This record gives sequence, C-alpha cells and structure tokens, in this order.
Amino acid sequence: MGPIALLILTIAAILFSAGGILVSKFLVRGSVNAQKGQPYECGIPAEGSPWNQFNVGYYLFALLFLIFDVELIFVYPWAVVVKKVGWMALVEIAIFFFILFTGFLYAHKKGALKWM
Amino acid sequence: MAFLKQYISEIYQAVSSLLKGMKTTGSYFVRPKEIITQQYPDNRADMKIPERFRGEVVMTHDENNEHACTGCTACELACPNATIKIVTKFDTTPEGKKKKALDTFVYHLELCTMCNLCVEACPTSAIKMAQTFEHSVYDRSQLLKKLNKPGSKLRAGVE
Amino acid sequence: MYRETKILNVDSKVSPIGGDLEGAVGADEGELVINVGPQHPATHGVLHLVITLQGETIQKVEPHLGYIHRSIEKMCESLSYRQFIYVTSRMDYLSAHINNHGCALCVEKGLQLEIPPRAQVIRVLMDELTRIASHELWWGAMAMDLGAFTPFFYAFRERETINDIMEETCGARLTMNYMVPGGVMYDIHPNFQKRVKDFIQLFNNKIDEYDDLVTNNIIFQNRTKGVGILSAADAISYGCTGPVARGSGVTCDIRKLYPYEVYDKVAFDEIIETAGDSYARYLVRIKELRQSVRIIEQLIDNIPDGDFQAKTKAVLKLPRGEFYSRIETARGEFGVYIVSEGGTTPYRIKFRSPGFSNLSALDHMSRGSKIGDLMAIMGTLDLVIPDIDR
Amino acid sequence: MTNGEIKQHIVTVRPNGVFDETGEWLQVQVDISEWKTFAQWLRNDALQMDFLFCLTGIDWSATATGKTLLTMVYHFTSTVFRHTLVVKVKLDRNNPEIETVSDIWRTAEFHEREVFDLFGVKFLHHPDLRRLVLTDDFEGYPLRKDFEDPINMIKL
Amino acid sequence: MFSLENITDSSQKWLYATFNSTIALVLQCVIVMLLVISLFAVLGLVLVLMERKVAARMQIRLGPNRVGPKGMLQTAADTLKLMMKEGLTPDGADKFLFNLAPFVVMIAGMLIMAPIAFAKGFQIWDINIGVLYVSAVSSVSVIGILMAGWASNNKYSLLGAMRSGAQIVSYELSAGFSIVSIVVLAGSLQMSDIIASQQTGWWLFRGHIPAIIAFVIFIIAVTAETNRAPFDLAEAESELTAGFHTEYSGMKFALFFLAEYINIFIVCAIGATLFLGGWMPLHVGHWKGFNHVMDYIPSSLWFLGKTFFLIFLIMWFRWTFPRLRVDQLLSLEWKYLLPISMFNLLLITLIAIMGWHF
Repeated sequence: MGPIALLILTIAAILFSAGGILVSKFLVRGSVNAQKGQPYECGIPAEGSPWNQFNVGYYLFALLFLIFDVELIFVYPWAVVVKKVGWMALVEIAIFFFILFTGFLYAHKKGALKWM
Repeated sequence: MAFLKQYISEIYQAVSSLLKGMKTTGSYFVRPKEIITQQYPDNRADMKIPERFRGEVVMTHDENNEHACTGCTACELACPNATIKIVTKFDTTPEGKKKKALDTFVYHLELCTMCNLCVEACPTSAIKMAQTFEHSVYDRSQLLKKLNKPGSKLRAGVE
Repeated sequence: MYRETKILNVDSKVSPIGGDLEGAVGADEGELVINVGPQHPATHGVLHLVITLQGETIQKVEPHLGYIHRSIEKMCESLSYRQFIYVTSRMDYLSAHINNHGCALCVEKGLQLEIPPRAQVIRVLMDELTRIASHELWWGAMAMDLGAFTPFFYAFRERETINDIMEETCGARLTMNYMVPGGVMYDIHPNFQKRVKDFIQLFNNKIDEYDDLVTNNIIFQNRTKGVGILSAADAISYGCTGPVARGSGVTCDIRKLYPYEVYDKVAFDEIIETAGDSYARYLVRIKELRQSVRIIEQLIDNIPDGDFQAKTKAVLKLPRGEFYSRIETARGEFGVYIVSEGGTTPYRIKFRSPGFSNLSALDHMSRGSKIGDLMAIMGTLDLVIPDIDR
Repeated sequence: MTNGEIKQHIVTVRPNGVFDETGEWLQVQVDISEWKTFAQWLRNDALQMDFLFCLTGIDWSATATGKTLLTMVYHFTSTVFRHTLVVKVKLDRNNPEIETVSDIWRTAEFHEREVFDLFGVKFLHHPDLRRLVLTDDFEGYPLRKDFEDPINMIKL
Repeated sequence: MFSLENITDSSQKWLYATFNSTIALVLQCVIVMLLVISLFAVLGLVLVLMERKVAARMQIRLGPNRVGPKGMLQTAADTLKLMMKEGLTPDGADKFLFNLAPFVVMIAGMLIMAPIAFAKGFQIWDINIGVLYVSAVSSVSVIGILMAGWASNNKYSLLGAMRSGAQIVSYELSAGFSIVSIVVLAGSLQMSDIIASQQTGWWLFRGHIPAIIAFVIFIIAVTAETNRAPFDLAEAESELTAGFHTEYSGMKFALFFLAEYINIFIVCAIGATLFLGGWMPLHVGHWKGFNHVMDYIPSSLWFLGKTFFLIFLIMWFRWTFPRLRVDQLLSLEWKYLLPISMFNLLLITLIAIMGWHF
C-alpha cells in the first residue's frame, strides 16, 4: 500500500484504544474516595515518592546497548550485499566484530557487565 | 581452551536441564487423562464424603421423633467456643417426680470449629457430626440452630 | 455475642503525596523504602516487610507482625487441657497434627500418662503424612515464588491425596484435632493402610518428576545457590531450627535428639546440608520427603493391636509445676511450655513456634541480595504467618 | 552434662543461686543484678549454652504468693554438650526492667520484643524495643493476668 | 483454489473500477483499518484463551469451561468485565503520561503489522527494508512501558519499568544478530524476498546448525523482548506485584494486556517468516506427490500454523520455567547470547559465501 499504511495503522490503533476506553467510560459509574487515588503499596500508605534519585544499574546497560545497537545498524546494509561481495565481506565483518568484541571484553574486564 | 570447553559444557547442561523440564510439562499436555479437576457443583451427585467428616453437629432422632439427649450439659462444658447452649426444663414423670429434661438445644454453627469434643463428651450418643459442608447463608442469624426437633422427646430408657 | 471490630482510621496515617521531589521520609539519599505485604503475592499470608533498597540491593528488611495475632496463649489460659489442643491447629495450620501432638505430649508429661503402642504408631504415621503434605505445599509455593506456576498444581495433586486420607480417618482436611491427651481421638479407618500404601507408590514416582521440573533446573539452581547464606553459628544464635538450621549444617532434629513416641525404633536419616544457602535448605526438605516416606513404609504394616487411647479421667488436672515438650514440626522445633497451678486450666502457656525464630534471621540473611533473592530466601524459610503471630 | 554437673559448675560462679531439680531440667534462679554477667558466662564459659530456644515471662499476680511478681524464664540448650538449663529471673511487676541478652543470643531480639509487647517488661539496652504483634498505640499488656478487653474478650 | 491473494486483487480492481481513485483509496484505507482492528480483537481473544487452555492442560486442570462451548467465550466475558471496570488514575500520577502510555504500546504493536505477510500477496505494505523496520518499531513499545512505570508514582511500577527497559534493549541486540543472519542468507531486507528465497526449503533446515542456533537465540531473545516468563521481570508478580502496570485498571490495563499478546503474535510471525518460510508450504526434496498435497493447503493456514506453533513454544516456556533474577537475565544476554550470536553470524556468512547451504 505504501507509506500511507503507517498513517492508517496509527489511526487504527488510536481508534481501537480510545474506543475501548470511551466505551468503558460510558458503561462505568465510578465512585470517588480518598483511598482510591493512593498508590498501591501492599495496603500500607506509601511513604515518600518514587520520583527521587536512586541508584540502579540499568543506565550502564542502556549505554552499552546504545553502542552495540549503532554497530548493528551498520551490519544490516552489509548483510544484504554479502553474497555479491563475497570473501571481502567476511574479512571486513570479522575485523569489525573483532574491534567490537575487544571493546566488549574491555567493558567486561572493567566490570561494566556486573550487576550492581 | 579449557575455558571454552567449560563454557560449552555449561551451555549443554543448562539446555538439557531446561529440555527435561519441558518434557515433563509437555508430557502432561498430551495426556488429558491426568487432569484431576473436580467440577464441584456438577459432581455433587457422585461426590463421596467420608462418614467421619465433621460438617456440623446434629441430633439424631428416630422415627418416633425421639432423641437421646438428657440435657446433662456435658457437651456444653466440653465445647471450647461456647457453641452449644442447652436450655433445660422440668418434666414431671408419671410417678409425679420432677425431672430435668432438655427444652432446647441451641447450636451456634457460626462459632463452631468442628472439633468433635462435644460428640466425644456426650454420654448418651445423642449428637453426632453430619457430613454436610455447604453452610453458606446470606444472614448470620440463620446459622443459629435448634437441634432438637419440635415436639421431640427423650427416648425411653435413656438415662 | 458478636464482636465489634474497631475500624482503623486510615486517613490519619495517609501521607500527603503529589509532586514531592524532595526525597522519601526516613530514607537516606539513593535509598528506596518499599513495603512487601501484607497484601502481596509473595508473602503467603499477612506478613508485612519493610524493605530498604539501594538500587535493587536490599539494605535492611524489617518484619512487621501482628496482622493475624489472635492471642492464642491468652485464650488457652481459659481453656481446659482437653480443649486447648484444638486451637493449636490454627497456629501452624500446615502441620496441624504435629502441633496437636506436641500439646498432647506436654499434657501427658504432666499427667505421667503411658500411651498405648498402637496410638504411638498412629501418631507417628500421621505426623509424617502431615510433614509430607506440608513440604508439598512449600515446594509448590516456593516454585511459584520463583515464577514457575506449574509445580504448584503438581504439588497440590499429591497433597490432596493426603488430605483425602486424613479426611477419611480424622474427619477433617486441615485442622484435624485428632490427637487427644492419652492417644488419638478414634481408631484409624479400615481403608487407611491400603490408601497410604497406594499413595506412597504413587508418590515415589512423582518425586523424580519434581527433580526434573525444579531441582535440576538450571534457572532454579542459579536463583537459589549462594543466596541467603546462613552460617551454622548464626543459625544457632538466631534460634533457627528445622530444615533452615539443618541446611546450615546444624544437627537439630528433635526426632533424633530427644526421641518421642516410636521415633527411636524406626530407621531414618537426619538430613544435613552444609552450604547454608537457599538451595541447601531446599535440598533438605526434598530429601526429608523421602525420609518421611521411609518412616511410613516401616510403620504402615506394623501397627500394633490394642487401644488407641489411654484411659483418662473426664476432667484433666495437671499437678502443680512446669512442663515443657519439644516436637519436630515440618518447620522446626515446636515447644509447648505449660505452667500449672494444679487447676483444670493452664496458668500460663507458651508456644515456642519455629517460624518465629526462623523469621528473625531473615534480615541477616537477605542483606546485600536482590529483591528477587528475597523471594527465594522467604520461600526456603517456609514461613506460616499464623504460626509466627499466634 | 548431667543436671548435677551443671549445678556444680553454676555453684562455682553463683554460690547463692536457688536451684529447683524437680522438673525435667535443672532450674536456677538468679538475681536480676547478676543476670547479664551470668548470661555471658553461660554462653561463653564451661556450659556453652549457645541455643536459647525459649524465652518468656510469667505473671504470677493471680496467685496468692506473687501479687507483685513477674518472672522471666529462659530455656537454654547447648548444641555442644546437649544439656538443657532453665534460668529464671524475678522482676518487680510494677516496674519490670531487665538487661537484654539480644547481643548474646540474636534470637532474643524478637522474643524480648514479644515479651515487651505482651507483658510490658522493659529490656534495657535492647536495640529496637517496640511493640511486635500489637499496634503501636495499643494500651495494656494482654498476657498480664489483670488485662481486660471488654470488646474482644468473651467470658465463657 | 481458495486464496486470499485473489480476493484482495479482485476487490482492489473492483474498487478502482467503480469509484474514482481518491474515493477508492479512502475506501481501501477504511477496509484495511477495519481489518486490522478486527484482527487485533480476534487475536486478543484467541491468544488469551489459548494461553489459558495450554496452561490448564500442562497444569492438569481443565481451564475455562463455563462460558460458551468448552469455555470458548471466556475471554469475551473477561473483556466485558474489564470494560465494566473503573479505570483509576492515581492522584499523584503524571496524568498525561499515565494515559498516553497504553496508546504508545498499542501504536507500536499495530505499526509492526505493516510488513507482515499473512498469506501469499496479503501484506499491508511490503516495505523494502521490512526487517529493519520491524526491529526499529518494536523498540518503541519500551518507551510506552517506561512511560507507564514512571508516570504511575508507584515504586513497584518504577522498578518494573526500569528492569523492562534494560531487558528489552539488551535482548534486542541478539535478536537483531539472529535476524541479520537470515538476511545474509536471503540477501534482502524485504519480507517478500525473504519468503521467496525459501521456495526450495526453509532457512531453518537449509542453513545447517548455525541457522538452528540463530533460531534458538531468536526465540529466547523475543521471549525476553515481549516480557514473557521466564523473563517476565518487568511484571514479576512475586517481587513487584504487577510491575509496570500495577496502577492500571479497567480498559487501560486491558490494552497493556492485549498489547502483550499482540507482540507475541508479531514476533512469532516474524520468526515464522524468517526461519520457517512464512506462508510457504512445506516441501521435501523430490517427493512430488507430497509437495503437491502440501500446495493445496492455503498459504494463510501455513502462515498461521507456523506462527501458532511458535506461540505454543513460548507458552510452553512460560508454564515450565522459573523466573530469572535481574542480574542473571542480563548476564545471560551479555555473556552468552551476544557473543554466541556474533560468532554464529560469522559462521553463517561463511556458509552463505561458500554456498554451503542447500
């Protein structure tokens, strides 16, 4: 169909989701009380806000991912032409992976892959 | 190379242990005979409740509407939860003597823990445990029961 | 007659929330305080843990108890020596028989009562069946805590078989009240021996299936090995008993150390693992299943004839003094301490429940591990909350 | 070790201890002022009582002799020698205070909190003495004999 | 022979013949829209029911069997129930992001539908960079999950969302490498080309052992990417109650739930396309008769059969394995899957260049 498909699909998704939510809005007669708006914390009034700075090890993985994902983007066009280019393609990607893998080993040695 | 060898054998063992687990669940998937679900309200007719099952306390009455309870309150004393309350009255025997007898056997099912101590304590085996288990009602007051049937009297010969 | 319940004023404790970016109350920088329980899928029952996290690493675990506290010790002070036993089924409801047994033993100790051999064997058989049933439920729930749902149903299939046997002989499935001072309440059902033998035959095959599904599973092993390590010295200091202490290499099986009933006449092994981690505690329980089966196999065909109950007076009176009995439940050492003033009711009664002491080691064991590990540790502690709160 | 041997050991450090040998295990009563040092001696010296398996209190106020008496009862076992000892300490019921032993046996931390909660015994130097099973604003100590709760207690 | 291709072709011809081109295009758009929406609804109903039935059979239970014949209408009843539920928004939540998150997840799920070939010639948009498009759009859903977790003002949600973020981005790498290895063999990024290149046999069989390794890694990686057990740490209910959607209720929760199942369908469809030949029937060497019989089965059935087989596999995982811990999850990716998949890609390249594949 061409690029117009993306527009159609987006609209379809929005219609589908919004439709569901609207229908349920019509069907439901809600009630209001103070406890309903509390965040769920196993039946205990929540203490403090989650929106403060706290230490998680996820960011490091996000950064590592960024590096590798950018590399992966380069691999896609290469993959299409492998058969035409032949041996050189293999040599090139081997060098490329070697560099990438060295970096990966370095990160591993530095303890970046250890969960903290 | 020893590292590589260990690396590969680790992966092999991991995958084989996972496959073993999948074999177990998979084998149940293809054997629907193993299903053990009982479809409760539907199978009520052929459900077997063991005769010792302790569902609730009942008083046995024979065909003449006679029971064996002398109103001795042994069960009331044995009960840990004050489930049983026995109201007594005074009957006059044919000889003109006044005699203590059972008026109402009040039983609070909502307090009962089915511990069987009252049945054990009863000297005349007047009460026993029934095998019913569907006790839910809409109102708690419906759980308060009178165990002796209206108009029932003490069976002759029971002391 | 009906009790009024005080309704707690929830609003008074509600902290104002909103766009408060200043930082959590009572937490250091970078720390996050979260509540696990009383309404949480992993705390089986109403245990409330306040966890201080640094990232996903646990800094501190603080158990808050009392959601199911019924003051059973106070209740028992007004119940007679026959009556109070039934309440103890409600403490550790998964090993109700063994709790009742412990109380009956203590009363018998006070009365200096001789138990007929038939009753002794029946009691041991019931205890071991209960132990299997309890470990079954623990196994299923433990796997479920770690995210595998299916083992739970397999465990319940076997547990239901035991429950059916119990129902037939004792008249109830969970809170049996079958042990009475002097023996058991009534004789075993005629079908009992046959059904137990059938069960054991079925069960021996199923344990291998458990190993395939959980014990040898690489993910499960990774989740439990090296997690929640408790050293032998710590286990003793924290008063841990049962599989928790035995997983740390402490000999503490009351059945071996201070044998009661016929445990000194049957052959079985006390399972000791020395690693002290969650996997060791897991292995202890799984191996105990086989030992329980072994005990049952030895006794099921050798139930002596005779009375199932010793002759006792209608009203029991313990002499003045103090009596203590210890018994091995599925979770560890259960102690009953009765102080008698010579009356028909105990003057003071204390239940030393295994879960209470085991729980106190939780904070020590889980410091420095992940939230996911906490579930593995809690799973292997095998806590029953009513047993802790009493 | 037999009860006699344990007694001999204890007599060497506490000559004025009151012994009771009628029960299954040896019972010894020590003075409240000596309790902490005695506890340390129990744990570390000849007796090696490393396992505190039961810790509780008894309120004697309902008896004729003990109107103002509250005793703490400690049950010890040694995992080395497998002997058992019961230690009792008498407290003043109106102002019960005793040194904590939670630094010697870690399990005492929870047990002492429980006794504090239900009997109102104050454990001096306890790291975290709060109510354990009851709510923080609960009034009274339920396991004391004179405790009354008109709402939740049913008189049989 | 019955074929979806004929239907789409003739309906398109009829549209353009009857109306002028603008109206025809609009009508075509509306038809596509209705088709995908109904596909979404039907997939949700079928997959949830399938999951529950599969789980029940493995757990020696009967599963849903009360609503409709053999419980067929159970999920319809559930949907109705969820519609009747009140959709709560916590007071402290970031209301805009909180309400936006389910839309983002749904849009991401819907957009990946575009290049999937449901049957011969039945494809919404045969984009020439199909495979790249899929791996790009599939990472949009992580934004929705992060948004949901952050906006809820709930500690469990936040932790769940963080975990989910780290997990999805990590596993995307090894999934990407597995996909690239098929691209190397097929020499094209276009879905229809990849399917066409499997005319003589599926890549799973033609690519020797490296293709099988790539397939296994792909399945593991997509299981993790869709947050399915044993990688369901984002909603690990024994640790974080319900993870990132703890605070969601009613229809908004239903959308997350639906999106999860749609994502499973999509990744399995891509797996089926890349490794199992999409709608291509199974052909075995020179068995002419056998191949002929296989040709008679409609291509849409082939596609759905393969996809549902993969879905069943993923469900089988879920009902067998315990959950990994968060650090083990990442070390599995970074220490095992990623190095292996990189090495595997080199092997596949060698095979492709030497023409060793069948």
